[in-house]
Amino acid sequence: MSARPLYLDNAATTAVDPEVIAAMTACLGTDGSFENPSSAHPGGARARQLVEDARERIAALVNAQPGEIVFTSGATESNNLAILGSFDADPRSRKHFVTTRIEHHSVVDTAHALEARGVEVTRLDCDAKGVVTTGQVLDAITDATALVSVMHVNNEIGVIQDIEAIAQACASRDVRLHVDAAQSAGKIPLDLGGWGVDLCSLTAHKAHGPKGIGALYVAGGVTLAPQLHGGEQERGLRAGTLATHQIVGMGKTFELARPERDGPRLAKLRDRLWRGLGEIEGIRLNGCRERCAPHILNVCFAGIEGESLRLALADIAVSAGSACASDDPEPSHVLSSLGLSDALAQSSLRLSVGRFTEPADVDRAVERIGAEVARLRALADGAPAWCST
Amino acid sequence: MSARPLYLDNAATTAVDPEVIAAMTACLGTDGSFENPSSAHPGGARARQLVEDARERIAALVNAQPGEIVFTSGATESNNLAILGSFDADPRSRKHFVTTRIEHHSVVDTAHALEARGVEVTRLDCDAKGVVTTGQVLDAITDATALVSVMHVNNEIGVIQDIEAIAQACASRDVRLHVDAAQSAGKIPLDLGGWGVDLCSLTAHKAHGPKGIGALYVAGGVTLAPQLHGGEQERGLRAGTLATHQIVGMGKTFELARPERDGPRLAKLRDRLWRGLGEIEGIRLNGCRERCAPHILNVCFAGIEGESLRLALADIAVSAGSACASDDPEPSHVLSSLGLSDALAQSSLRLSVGRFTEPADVDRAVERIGAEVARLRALADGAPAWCST
Amino acid sequence: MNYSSEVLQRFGLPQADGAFPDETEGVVRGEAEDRSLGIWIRFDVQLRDGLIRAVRFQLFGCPHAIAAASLICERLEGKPARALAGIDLQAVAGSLDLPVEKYGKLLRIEDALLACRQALGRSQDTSEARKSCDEDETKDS
Amino acid sequence: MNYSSEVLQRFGLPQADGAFPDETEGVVRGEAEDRSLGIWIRFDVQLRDGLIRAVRFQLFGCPHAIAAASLICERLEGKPARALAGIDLQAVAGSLDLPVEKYGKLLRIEDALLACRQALGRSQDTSEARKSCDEDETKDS
Ligand SMILES: Cc1ncc(COP(=O)(O)O)c(C=O)c1O
Ligand SMILES: Cc1ncc(COP(=O)(O)O)c(C=O)c1O
Repeated sequence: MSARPLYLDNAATTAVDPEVIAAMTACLGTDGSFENPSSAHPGGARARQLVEDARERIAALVNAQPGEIVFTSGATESNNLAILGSFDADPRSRKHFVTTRIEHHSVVDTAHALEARGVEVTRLDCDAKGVVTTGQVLDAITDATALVSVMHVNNEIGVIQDIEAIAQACASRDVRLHVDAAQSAGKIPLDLGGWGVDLCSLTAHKAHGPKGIGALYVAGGVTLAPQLHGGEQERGLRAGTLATHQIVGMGKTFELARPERDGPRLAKLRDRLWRGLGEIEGIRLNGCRERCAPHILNVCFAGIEGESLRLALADIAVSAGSACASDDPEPSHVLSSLGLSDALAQSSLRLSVGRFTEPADVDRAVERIGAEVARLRALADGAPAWCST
Repeated sequence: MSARPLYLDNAATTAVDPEVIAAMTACLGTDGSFENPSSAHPGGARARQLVEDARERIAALVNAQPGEIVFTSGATESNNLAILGSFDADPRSRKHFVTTRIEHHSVVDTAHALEARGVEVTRLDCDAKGVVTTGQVLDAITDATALVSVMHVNNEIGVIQDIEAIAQACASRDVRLHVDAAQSAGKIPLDLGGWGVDLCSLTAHKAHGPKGIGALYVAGGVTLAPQLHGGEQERGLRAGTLATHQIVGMGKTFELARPERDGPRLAKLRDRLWRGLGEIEGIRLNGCRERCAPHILNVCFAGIEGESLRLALADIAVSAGSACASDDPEPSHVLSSLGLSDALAQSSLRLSVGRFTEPADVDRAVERIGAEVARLRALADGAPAWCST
Repeated sequence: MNYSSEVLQRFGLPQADGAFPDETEGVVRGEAEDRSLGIWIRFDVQLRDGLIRAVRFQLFGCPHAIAAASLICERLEGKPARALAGIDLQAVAGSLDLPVEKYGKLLRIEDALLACRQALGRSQDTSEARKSCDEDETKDS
Repeated sequence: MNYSSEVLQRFGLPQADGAFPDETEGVVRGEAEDRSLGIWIRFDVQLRDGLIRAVRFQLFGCPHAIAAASLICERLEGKPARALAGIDLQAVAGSLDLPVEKYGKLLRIEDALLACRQALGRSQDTSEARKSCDEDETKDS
């Protein structure tokens, strides 16, 4: 049995692809394109060209125009820019925001920031499987609605929202739609142009690219107020020296990503995982089997105390809730939205596969999880019913 | 003669040190510390440890506590966070900001953003050499002043402001001081703790580290309102997945930097450059010979049209004004503040040396510049006086 | 959450987990639970000649609780029965380096031991027993 | 700023830069300047038998202006003197792919050529000369 550590936390972040590392490294040293892409000299122009090439590749993967891609430091910043930037730029100063209860913290907390500025926020509930319907979105929109923000793939349970239909609904009411696609890009085809999405947050590090680089898709004609001031980079929408190696890394990441090929491969691994874990008694799937991103599996081990479950499996890299909240003993807001009790939410694990996950890794994980679950179940044998609910 | 391109634009950005590249690369691939530093599993903890090690090294170089370092995407973001975050968090809601006319665009534009929010901004003039005095700062402070922001080393002319004295002045009036030290860190000793600076912006890419990573020094007890929402990273001051490789790169950069050793070496190169260029007739230094950062030399070639000067020297990487504004034909606001005419500002070049600049590079640059200046001077021989003023 | 090596060791390999088969001679059983704290615990204590011969525990709860139960079982073996009412919780918390927010669970573990004591059905006055147990513990630690 | 290869080539190696020594026979000189546009230009035109034998220019200005002056010098050589008043600015701008914001400088360059023409001190009517020059240019381009 290999000593390779078991990494099943690809929804938290991924290892960078060797081709991406090579492309990044070529932008760093004295013999590489280290120059400032804003510099007028030939070295600057070369770096600028690399940046523009990357922009093209990213645009190509999501069916956008290169001019619609604005580089940021990640999806967190993209979400902030999209949401705050939309309200700051709204010509009619509308003050209503529609979003869901299962968004990533960077949307959740930005919504709080909006409230502090006097914006009213409507948070749509999801059903027990994590799905939000177009009807809910339509019902929530009022004359005061400036923006709707719905994530594509949920980072904890992997549920996929029907963005195409939601975009149509928003368009029918002339309301702008922002989509957080941090988890989906590279794994599920994105047709931003075709769907009519207005704003879409992307990040590299969930798709075997580097951390600290992301992009915001800003559809042609959509105006935004910059949130970071200084410098004319990114058409004035995002100041700061362009990090060539990061951008080139993201470009390579999106160039290498093939949702039509990678998605099915990941889904096979995830299904193998679910088949193996399914043998464990009392296990339940959190989310929606039919509308789940290919890389995410969120399962609940009823009757096993959450903290013990996590410590028992500490040698396998998995997440309880999302990584961002890992230091936080609060139960996940997403699992709570599905209707899980705090205890069941705590007894849930997110397992997520990636490009470097092998079937053998999945099998080892199933074995280890099975063994620890059996051990902790035995220890709690005879416990009252509330321990499993 | 070597074919190595002449790079004298280290104030725009620098090539990354090979040791830094190695440290960064070790955080990227499957065999490295690629995990999310927020993850609870051992891989996450290892990445977190690397982040904390980097924080310690950065703190050590600027005489700060590790807990006073907040990672950002660069000095642009640090400047925004320091300034907007101070006003948003000011308990007395004071509405007066004091800064100078020669700040970087990321401070200049943030000041404009403050004005749009009803904050009054006082912009201090510098003298003909680029110096702002403590007396000016004291005179500008009123009861409504929430923040003073003065850069340490100017990115165009290299002039060093007396931050220690300015910090004392601000402290005596109980006003918070922010310092943009993007250009000085690593080249000039920074004693943030000793000087009593409240907030200080740092970046890695001006000191042979990667672009897209910076930090804000937030002195103990100084409260700030976060500008990027979502996630509890960086004590809630800056959300977003921590980019381990970038942070580790910055840590290594600051570990390798030795201002006491590097500063004098750079100054020697700069002096060699000035000695060489000084032979050219009609050349003038922009800024202050006595109070200039070791790596920057800004010179004016009177009688040579700026655009032709730049094109003639296009094979040498130098800057006209600052890189960020290179696409912008406007004369530099910094040179204008020194009292230069638009024409003389346009006829000025910034040359900046770095760790990888060799004396031979300087000599070749002097030769090339001398030849082109002579050629363009000959072409303009007989031109009226206004062409030189 | 950080765990002391004492906790990690006992959580990974508890010393006395399980239960005695239902008809084992001389075994008393005691339980306690607290839903709000997320803990349920059951001790099986085997006595012979007034001494605790062996203790087994079953538990639903966090790693600290598992480690504490395991440590307590170890400490009880060979002690007189009255030791069931005299566990020095401070000492347990100290040995395991438990965070304060976990102390509530220790009290529930103590409750389960007291339930065992009660199950013993002795006529002695419990407070008197506790007093002499305390003396034992002091010598012990 | 982007430069066409035509501009880059002539800026890097102008074909007719300089001036004729002060007493050179048959040389007329013409100047123009515009401070607001940042251009000063001087042409030395050497004539022999009514034909332009050689032209030299001196210039303070941008690369486009330098390239334009150089190109104009090339085009003038061998032409009759009246060509000084008949430069097709559109053709020059087209050959060099000049951005529109530089057209103003072309007019100042034309002014300097006209000054040379004036300096020639001929009695012909300038408008007539320009007319015939225009015909020349049309054939030429
Ligand atoms: C759905 C979702 N949105 C946003 C983010 C934030 O992205 P980043 O880490 O690039 O800031 C993440 C992951 O962290 C995510 O999963
Ligand atoms: C003085 C100064 N401040 C701020 C910045 C911005 O730093 P960054 O490129 O890290 O955003 C720069 C350089 O670009 C600078 O020179």
